[in-house]
Amino acid sequence: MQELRDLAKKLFQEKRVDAILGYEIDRRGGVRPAFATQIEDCDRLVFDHRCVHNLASYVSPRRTHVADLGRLGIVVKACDARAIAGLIRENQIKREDIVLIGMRCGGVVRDPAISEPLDPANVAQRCIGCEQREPTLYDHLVGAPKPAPAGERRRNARLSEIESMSPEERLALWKELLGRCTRCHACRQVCPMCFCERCVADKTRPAWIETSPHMRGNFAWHLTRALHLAGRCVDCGECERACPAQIPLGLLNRKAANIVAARYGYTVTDDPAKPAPIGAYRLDDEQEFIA
Amino acid sequence: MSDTSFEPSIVAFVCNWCTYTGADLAGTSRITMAPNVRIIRLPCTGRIDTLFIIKAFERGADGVIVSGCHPADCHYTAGNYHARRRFAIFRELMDFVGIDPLRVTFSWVSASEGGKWADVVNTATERVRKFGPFQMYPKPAEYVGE
Amino acid sequence: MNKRRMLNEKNLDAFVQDLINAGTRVISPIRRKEQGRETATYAAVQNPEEILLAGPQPALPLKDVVFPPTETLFNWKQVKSSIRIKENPEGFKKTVVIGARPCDAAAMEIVDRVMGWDYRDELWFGRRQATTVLAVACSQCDDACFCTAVGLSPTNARGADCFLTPGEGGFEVETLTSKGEELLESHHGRFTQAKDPAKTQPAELENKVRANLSLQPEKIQQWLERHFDDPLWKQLALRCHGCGACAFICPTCHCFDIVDEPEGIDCGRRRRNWDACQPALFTMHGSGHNPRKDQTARFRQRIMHKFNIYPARFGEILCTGCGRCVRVCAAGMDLVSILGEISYMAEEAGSTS
Amino acid sequence: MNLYQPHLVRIEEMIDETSDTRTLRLAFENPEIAQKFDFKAGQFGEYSVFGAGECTFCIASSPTRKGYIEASFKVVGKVTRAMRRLNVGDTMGFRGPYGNHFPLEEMKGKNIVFIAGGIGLAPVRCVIWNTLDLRDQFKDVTIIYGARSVADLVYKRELEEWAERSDVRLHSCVDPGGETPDWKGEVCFVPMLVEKVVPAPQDAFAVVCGPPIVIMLTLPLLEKMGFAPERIYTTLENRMKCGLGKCGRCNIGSVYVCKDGPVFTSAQLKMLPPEY
Repeated sequence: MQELRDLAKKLFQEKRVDAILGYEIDRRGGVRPAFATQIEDCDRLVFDHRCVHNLASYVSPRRTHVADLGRLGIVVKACDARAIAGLIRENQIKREDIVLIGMRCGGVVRDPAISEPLDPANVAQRCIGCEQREPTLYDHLVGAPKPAPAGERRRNARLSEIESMSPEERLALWKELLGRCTRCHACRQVCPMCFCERCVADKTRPAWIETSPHMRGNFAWHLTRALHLAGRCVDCGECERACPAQIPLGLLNRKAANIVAARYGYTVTDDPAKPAPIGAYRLDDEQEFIA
Repeated sequence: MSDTSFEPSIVAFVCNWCTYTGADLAGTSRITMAPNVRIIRLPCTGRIDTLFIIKAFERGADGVIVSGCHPADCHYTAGNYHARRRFAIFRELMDFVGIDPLRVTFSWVSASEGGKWADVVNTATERVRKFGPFQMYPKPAEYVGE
Repeated sequence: MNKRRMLNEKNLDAFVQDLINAGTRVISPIRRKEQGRETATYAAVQNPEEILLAGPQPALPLKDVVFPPTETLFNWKQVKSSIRIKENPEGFKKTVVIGARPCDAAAMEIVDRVMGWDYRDELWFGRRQATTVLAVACSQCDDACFCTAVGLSPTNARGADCFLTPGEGGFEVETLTSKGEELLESHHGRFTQAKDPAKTQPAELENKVRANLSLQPEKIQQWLERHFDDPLWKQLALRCHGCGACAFICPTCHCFDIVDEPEGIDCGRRRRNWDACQPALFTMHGSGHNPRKDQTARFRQRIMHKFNIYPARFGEILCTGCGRCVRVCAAGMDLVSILGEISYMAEEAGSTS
Repeated sequence: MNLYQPHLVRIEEMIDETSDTRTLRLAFENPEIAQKFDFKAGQFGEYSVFGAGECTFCIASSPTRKGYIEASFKVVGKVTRAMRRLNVGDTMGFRGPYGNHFPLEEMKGKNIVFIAGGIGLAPVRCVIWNTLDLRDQFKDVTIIYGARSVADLVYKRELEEWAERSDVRLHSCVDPGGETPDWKGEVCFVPMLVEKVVPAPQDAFAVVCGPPIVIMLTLPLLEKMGFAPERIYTTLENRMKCGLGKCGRCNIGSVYVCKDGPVFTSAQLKMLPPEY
């Protein structure tokens, strides 16, 4: 923790940043995003297993408030660095415009309000089996190496369970899950990779995706979002955490990631130079479904 | 509605340069084929957003055909390669949420393949006829009407 | 009114079963297991045993019972050269809510004000009329609850037709409206005479909530009225993603959108959908001009509407202190600490002026 | 019938004002409503194209002209685009009238100055005709109107009519660069014309409407010239859905534009936060 604070202070002293995005303790004893805009704020910064939030969401150029702060330093875990890499890859930000403070991470809890130590019962599912304990995209790397968190990986099991259902059962399941959606679009707003100036869901001429929270609108929205994030989703879990209806949106995004991995051998990385699978192609891509 | 009386409505999104011309050829060659398909012409398969497919189902289609130039024949060099990846992912996602991906037929039909187009149309129509009407969305409730 | 009865656990189940058998929709907090934790959610009861009256606060409010996330305003169809309009024939389903939290019951009565302001919204009041609310005293709270700060409490019966207070082996039922009396009277066999005197609720829970936040709403309102351009807004908006989850999950947020959706070539529907003040599109003009152009303005609007505009127009705070916005926020925006901060600044301003 | 259900109106006449603005004359299909319908100058309505949605406009015709209402609109978004595709004889929806109105009673016996820019003439036109139809009840009537270019001037036939009338003084202008060789009016911006030709503020009311820039420059100008802020009126437009004070998007501070407006005085505007 002290290492992080000292580094943050040094960055301010050397005038390399105007603000640092990190984490701080909140009233409820959990953590929340912090915006340190002066050297005195650096002593508020913390980093531990409660630092769930993906701060890359704040870096999109559409967040004019944050952009107004000036040159940013950002505290990133490996998963957050993947989002930063995505933003760089897709020309949303320039690598040289930000200072990345990479954190060695031993996994985070599923909810930042959990104040107990990390244990197999409260660890975020995405952290179990996550192979990146530290980012490869960073300017400074902070902390001691940490072991991978223990816990039972239930996500793939859930995916295979759904895949093995009959189509009717799957449709019934998604009708129930997506039927809860009230179309607040919080999943989009918090997503670091949803940076479009005007989202297709907001378009009215024509209204491609109906804004009403009925079956038509909800399926169109969630299928399209999953497709638009295929090969881009960094698995930070922000959409699931933000969803007021508690829809396990990650399932759709995981499925899309698995499809992309199986078909095109691609997994999301924090290497900005590696092209994304949609937007690229190979002449010999599988086309078994095309007559 | 009994299965025998069900006539599926099928929307075909086709590229201007190959399949549309191929369908035209099928017509001028007087090849008989199922009359259930309505063609919407687009510049390229690369222009066919998956939302077009979703919209077709929302608006009452029972099946969809997506067709364009064979690989290496794209008028815009690579539109169909990009489309191929997009559709590959999309149809697996459809399957994942329980919508039968076979309701959507993907094919490459060149300008000279009038016969193949007729085959695609007939196969798709027969398949969708067997599936029955697309019933995922509740039908519009009672409207004011005569 | 104010009649008191007793309802024991067994009779509660039977009462619910009676209602379901009679075709009434019964909404209650339902037990759910999520990631090993026991949670509750308001839902239509299939089986009385699912009901969880003493559990944690349901994650979503009761709002959708009287104000569905989407509803048809009317259907239209082109007939020759004119249009024919028909309202939804469904009508309003008779509904009984059993186990509404006090914060959720009060919210309906608060929103009644705007829905009845000069023009009476029949869709809202139609559902309100068809719904009988049996609220229950809270038995749990957490660090996000602050109902006591906005004039309510874990035992406040506002907005309820009947109020249930847990006692030994069942509930003491207090009847507050004729609608409530009618319902209980028509099932009088399930209720027994209340033993006197009424048991007073322990104040423990209320004190716990009070410890989270206490404030003087008038002072907050005064401060807001005078501090439209306070630097606080910009500072708060930095963290806000503008996702609007807080508004969608709020029992009192009632803003909506009206959209037309075609259902075919010559027919369609006009619908009313929930909407929120946080996305930019909410106030964007057709020309592209946006009166609330940034998140500072939009976040401020949310706080202003709840704690200044609504009190000024309708004499009520548009907030019941349920704390859901605090729990749902992905960015850790905490209304309790924001109000605390404003309260502190209001005190400071008061002592210096 | 719920609050959100519109009356049916039929397009009786269509006038293209400029390349992108059009006036529709609408008559109620139901004769009973046509008979009953009444409104006051400055009120607005929700106009709908079935299948596209609703749009908020002031009623542009005068309440003294019975049997129809008029709407002038500029094509900008989904609904206005759909309105543009309609033809004479087609059916639209109308809800209203909503909101407050200009204080015609108070304005009687006084001088009145109308100032408008571009399509902002539409709501002002409603009051102008209301005044002119009761001409003997008002003192001097001055109209100051400007647009970006000659092609952008709306209600051209009526401008000519007002120019010819001896009981109305009309001053018009177009922005520099927008004039044509045979343009006889001034070449300047609206606020400059106001400065030049506005009559004495004594015993006078001003009614101003136009794009935000015209309103923002003209109101302080009029005050500087001696008009009382309580006697300078303007009409605001915020995005609305319901028009009934329910949907919550037109608030400016604690004011609901749909209920407390759309007509505000300069004095009232000064009390509001700048969210319009």
